[in-house]
Amino acid sequence: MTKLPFAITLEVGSSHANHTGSWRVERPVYVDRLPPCNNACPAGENIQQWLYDAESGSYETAWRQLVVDNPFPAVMGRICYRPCESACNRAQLDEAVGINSIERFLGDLAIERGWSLPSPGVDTGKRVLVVGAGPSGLSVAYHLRRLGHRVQLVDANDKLGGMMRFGIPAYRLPRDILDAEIARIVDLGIDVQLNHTVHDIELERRSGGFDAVYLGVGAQLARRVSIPSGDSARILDAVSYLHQVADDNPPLLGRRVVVYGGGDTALDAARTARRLDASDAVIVYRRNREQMPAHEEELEEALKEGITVRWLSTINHFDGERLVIEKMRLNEKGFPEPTGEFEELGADAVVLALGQDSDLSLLEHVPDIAIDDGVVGISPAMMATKSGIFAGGDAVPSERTATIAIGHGKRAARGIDAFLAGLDAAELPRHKLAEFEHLNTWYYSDAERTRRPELEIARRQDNFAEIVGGLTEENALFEARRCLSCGNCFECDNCFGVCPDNAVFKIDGPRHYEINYDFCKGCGICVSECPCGAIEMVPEEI
Amino acid sequence: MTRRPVHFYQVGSFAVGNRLLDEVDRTVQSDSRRSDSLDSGHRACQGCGEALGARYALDAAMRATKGQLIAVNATGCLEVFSTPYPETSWRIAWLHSLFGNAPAVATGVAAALKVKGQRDVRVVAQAGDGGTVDIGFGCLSGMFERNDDVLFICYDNEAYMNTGVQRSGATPPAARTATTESVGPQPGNVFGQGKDMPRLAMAHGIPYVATATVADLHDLENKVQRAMEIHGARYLHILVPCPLGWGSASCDTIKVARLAKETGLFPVFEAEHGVVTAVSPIRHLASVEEYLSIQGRYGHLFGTPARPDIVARIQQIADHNIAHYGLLGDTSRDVTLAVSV
Amino acid sequence: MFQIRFHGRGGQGVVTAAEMLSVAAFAEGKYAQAFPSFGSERTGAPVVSFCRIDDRPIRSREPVIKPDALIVQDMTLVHQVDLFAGLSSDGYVLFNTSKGVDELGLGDYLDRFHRERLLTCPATELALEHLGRPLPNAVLLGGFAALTSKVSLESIAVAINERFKGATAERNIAAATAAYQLVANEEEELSRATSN
Amino acid sequence: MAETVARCRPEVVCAYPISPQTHIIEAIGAMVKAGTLTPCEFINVESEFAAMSVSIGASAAGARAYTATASQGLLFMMEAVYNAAGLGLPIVMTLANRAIGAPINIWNDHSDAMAARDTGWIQLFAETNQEAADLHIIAFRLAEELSLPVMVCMDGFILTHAVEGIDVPEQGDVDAFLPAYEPRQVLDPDEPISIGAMVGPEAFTEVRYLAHLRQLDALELIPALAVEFETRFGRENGGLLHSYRTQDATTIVVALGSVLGTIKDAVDRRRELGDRVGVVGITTFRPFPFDEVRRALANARKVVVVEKAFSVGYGGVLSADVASATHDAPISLHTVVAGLGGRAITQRSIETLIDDAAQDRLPLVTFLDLDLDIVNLERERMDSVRRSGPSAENVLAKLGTVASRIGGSS
Repeated sequence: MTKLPFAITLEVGSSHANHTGSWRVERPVYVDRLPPCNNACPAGENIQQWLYDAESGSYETAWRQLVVDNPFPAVMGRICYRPCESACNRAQLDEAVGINSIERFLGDLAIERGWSLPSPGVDTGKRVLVVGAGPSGLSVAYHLRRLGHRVQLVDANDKLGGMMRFGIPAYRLPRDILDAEIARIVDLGIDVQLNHTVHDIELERRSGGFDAVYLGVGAQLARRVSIPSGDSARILDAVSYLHQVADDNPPLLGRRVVVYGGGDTALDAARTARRLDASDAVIVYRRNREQMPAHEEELEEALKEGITVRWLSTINHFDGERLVIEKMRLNEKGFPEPTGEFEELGADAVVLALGQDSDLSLLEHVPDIAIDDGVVGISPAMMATKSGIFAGGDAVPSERTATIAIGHGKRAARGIDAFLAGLDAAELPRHKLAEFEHLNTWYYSDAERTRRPELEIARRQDNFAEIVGGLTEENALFEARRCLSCGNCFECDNCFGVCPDNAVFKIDGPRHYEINYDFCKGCGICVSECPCGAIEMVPEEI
Repeated sequence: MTRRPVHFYQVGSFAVGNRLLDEVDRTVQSDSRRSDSLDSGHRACQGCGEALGARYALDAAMRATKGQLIAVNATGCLEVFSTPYPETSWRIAWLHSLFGNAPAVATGVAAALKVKGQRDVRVVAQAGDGGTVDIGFGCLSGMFERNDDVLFICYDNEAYMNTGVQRSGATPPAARTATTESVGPQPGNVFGQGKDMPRLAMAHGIPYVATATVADLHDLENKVQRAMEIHGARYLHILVPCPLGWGSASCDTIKVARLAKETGLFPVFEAEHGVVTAVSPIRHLASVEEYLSIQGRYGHLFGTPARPDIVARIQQIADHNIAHYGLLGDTSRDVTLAVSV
Repeated sequence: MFQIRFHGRGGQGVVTAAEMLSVAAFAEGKYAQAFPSFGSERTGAPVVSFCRIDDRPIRSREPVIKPDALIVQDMTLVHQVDLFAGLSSDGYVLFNTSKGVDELGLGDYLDRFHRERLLTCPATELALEHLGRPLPNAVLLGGFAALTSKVSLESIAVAINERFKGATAERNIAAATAAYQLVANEEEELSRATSN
Repeated sequence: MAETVARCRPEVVCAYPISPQTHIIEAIGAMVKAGTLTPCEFINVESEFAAMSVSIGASAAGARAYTATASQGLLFMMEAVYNAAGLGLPIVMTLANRAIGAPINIWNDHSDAMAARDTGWIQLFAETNQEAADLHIIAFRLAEELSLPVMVCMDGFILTHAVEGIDVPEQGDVDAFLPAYEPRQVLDPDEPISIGAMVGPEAFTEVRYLAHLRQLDALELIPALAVEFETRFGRENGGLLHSYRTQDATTIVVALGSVLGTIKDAVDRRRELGDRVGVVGITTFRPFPFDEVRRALANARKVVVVEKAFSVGYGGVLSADVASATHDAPISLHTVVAGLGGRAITQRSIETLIDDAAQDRLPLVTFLDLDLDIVNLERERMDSVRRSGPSAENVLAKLGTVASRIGGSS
């Protein structure tokens, strides 16, 4: 019994007896939404999470989070076409977060500090044959090892890396970086067999007694067209051209090189030629710029480097000295048609970059396999046959980028793991997407994107020095902190601070906060003022 | 570990706190050990801006005085919803006397403390706009004129909400209240009336006058902190949206307050001894329409017939404030913090 | 005398509902009285209001302690407040919900009442449908008329017309009529069920 | 006066100028400025409303608070006067009794005190300046023991402006009689509480009844304090009421305040002529000492209540209390309304009405020294012309100079 005067004087804390939660018709609930970057990443990286770690300067934690999905941060930080950044919500605010540059920063730091990948899982005794040591093959090998399976990795070349090594020029991907990240994977205990071409997969599997097989044979066969030409005419394909360059015995093409095609490979070929003996490199493409399949930024770089493009043109004849091209026009359907107008160019060599096909001859004796349009048909778990042949990378129906190939490897590893356990691969549930409308962007300070330093044009001639530099630690931290953490709490304390009923509490643990529904009146301010949309209102159960 | 400045961009200093900010750069409200001066269980409406403003201000004052605080409260919503027998939501020493006398009561408390030599105990008086600009004005003016050692805080929700949303001397033009209905050729409250209370306070030449909103905690708390560093009469005018009286969504309370500032309709500034010393610049300039159209009390300006003419007049007021206070200044609000390298 | 207690939340028009019902009764030449319960509660807080209907002048001014009927405007209150306090075993209850009474999870608590006098009415849905706003109070009166037949639907309409203007009034009447039908049907089904 | 209040060591003193209390406050202000009264905060407020409000704040914060007012001032602070009592704050206030306008009138009567009758304050009436001074010492002690505010009523001008020697109690004695203020509830940051809650129907009656009980407690405490006061200061002052020559008196005059002196003289005169008359002076008007009054008037047959206020359309205010105190006694009770707005009450007039009472000539309600000619004239005027104008001014016009008539009807 209080000794205070009755009624007019009250003791503190007494209002806790009044449970205003009874006023509530909707309740706020903490949620995790799927950030658009994660959603867009072909390699299935948890980008938001590793940026969250990077923001606090815990780079190793960030890197470890990153390699859970992708063992090639340093490589991807250079050659990925970054669908994550195209999807980034921040683009609607000022500019997308430089995710790729931070990935590269982490990748390079890991190499510099010699961080090693997580050790292999407990041995399952299962053995898997992986054909092709490109991005998808290396990725699947990595993930299989982590699951405890033994891996035999075979490749027809004398080095690992596939197109990362033989397709992508060094000025985009320095070899020491590639070697370092590949070595880390191999160190997990992968049996590597180089210079070994698999002719009959079934035979190979039986002889080796493998429990499952993964095909990451890529697409090495260059498509050719017959160009009327004299015998002396120097015509070769981009794939072998870049391959030879990568092998350090570049063929001599002369001063004037014409590249035929409109893909990234065409640009790589032209830019490579420019760095070798070609004083002028011209791309001939039968459609216009809008229709060019190559990535815009690659074209930009090429043009900066002095490469010229003949739009709406086809090669009509090449006699080794002079190249005759025919102008095209687009019909109403948008297809190119011949115009009958011709033009001459001086040219010493023509490089054909008209796309590649996969060499699937090794599948001839496999019964129940579906090969369609030159690629292997697969299930969502990347399974090609019930017998346990899986496939990924350029050899399956999909866009052909290294990032996608790496994602294939991860997905296939999961599929193979399930297959070896005699299960069906389970699709992992996905959170609802975190959209721009879910954010309260007021709380994010204005911050321009930081650009990576670039090698100026003059210093790009006649060498393969890397063009794009890395970020300093300060810049990387800055860039990481531009992340809006879409749909995932980053402990800004807003909900804790803006509750008019003091019904939000801080707790230790992944959730950070808890709502006391005894007092929450359901006003919804915490939801409106959550910068990243990590709270939502749900109707009360009646 | 070497310390060097790194721009902190993610949420900068705009959010309540942030795991990456140094304690000193976070708000009092981000601290689990804040005093919760106004505690759970009060009977304010859902999304009450006054409940927020009161806790923000008094928690900050509690930190500034190391808990040596006494609060005096005028009659009004805040008093009614916080202390209906047998429950009080106040965790601090608190006294309610009457509607119109909070400043004088606070003067009495301050005098008693002075006599008893308790210099470390400080006094805050709080009232709504009615208790400040109308019925409490006489006592407030006297308190200012005598420069009594009291921080007076006005929680301005621009009408008498406790009694059912009647017009006060702080009700803005065109706003609908129970006594300024949205009918006739000039619906809502008339133009050219009401009191610019911060200016009136400044006219007394008191050491400190400031305005703030519940939308910017850092700003609000800094001002309370500053006020508590000064002795003598101080005045803090906080805009606290009222979902009930303004006809805004309960979840929009802070948004509405933010727009009031970002339109220029509610200039946020500081003044010492009658002279404006600082303004909080507009960060993302907004049109008054954006602010008015989410409030039911201005619904008659956007219904049929719409009244763009009246909206334009209100925009003029905002534009005047922007020009008068120079509200379009630099907005960089970077915070320096240490990182290990 | 017939006494009704309305349960709702501050801001849901609980008092208005009681007033409209009294006007409806008045329109039928009955004597009626409506009054709120004042408190320091604010928007969203549980509140009650009362209505009395009689054929003789009503003198009593005491709060309704033994109601003959309850109108529950907000189902979130069902487990929050002592809803059925003082309700006699042959009392009526109208719940604002799209569920059926048996789905309310009140279990055998309701056994002491006449089942056919406990009905539900999706008033909020009807209000959203007709008014576009979740204001169930006038709508429920339609349901109340069907449940208790203490007032006619016509009189409810009169009361609504007195309270609201133009389109708002019409829409409310439409919604109340719909509510009346739904509840009437519900009653029929029950009586059929019991008769078989 | 001020000297005595000062010796009660008030810690916060504030007031707003209004005659006739002003000079008390001025004197205290001077003492504070001179440093002879310390520690004490003297605050010049902007209104009586603020004066009482400042006192409320100071008292709630644990300081001994004092203020003074009169007439209109009391009415202007009335909301806060009720509040102080409701909060149970032991504020002491001097009320220099004065009439309430309109017509504006700065002279003495008891209208202001009667307006505050139901505020919940204890009201003590002083007969002399000595008693007025002494009552303040008792008032602080009483207020602080009961947590109730006390109003010391002293007749404006008649006492406040009368120059007469009184002895100011020794500081040591005052300190011994009046210990330092120990509040029952105080604003303390280290033990926070909320004072001034909103109380609904569920508890308001109890709060009010508790206040009533505390006032009834005062009926016990006041006599005890009077005894203690007498033993310490050697003066009989305070208490509930004082009877003068009432034993064997068949006619007893009852009154409040300074008029008692004049009445006593009249009584002595009548005693010499053989009339059996006595006087009962009521010191404690609220709480009203029903039992004591009944006992004091037990033997009387006629009771004449002389009071300086009345309830328009009703009659005597004090009379009503006396009547209910003596409802079961065979007494004929007469109300004499006297001294309104400062009109002098002469011994002769008193003797006349004692005589009239004795001769059964005294009506139930009498307005002492009422000039009926003026009243009748004004009534005729009002009946004859619609726009008859303000009565007050008309009456003044009739009278010519005011001073010449202070002495009452000739």
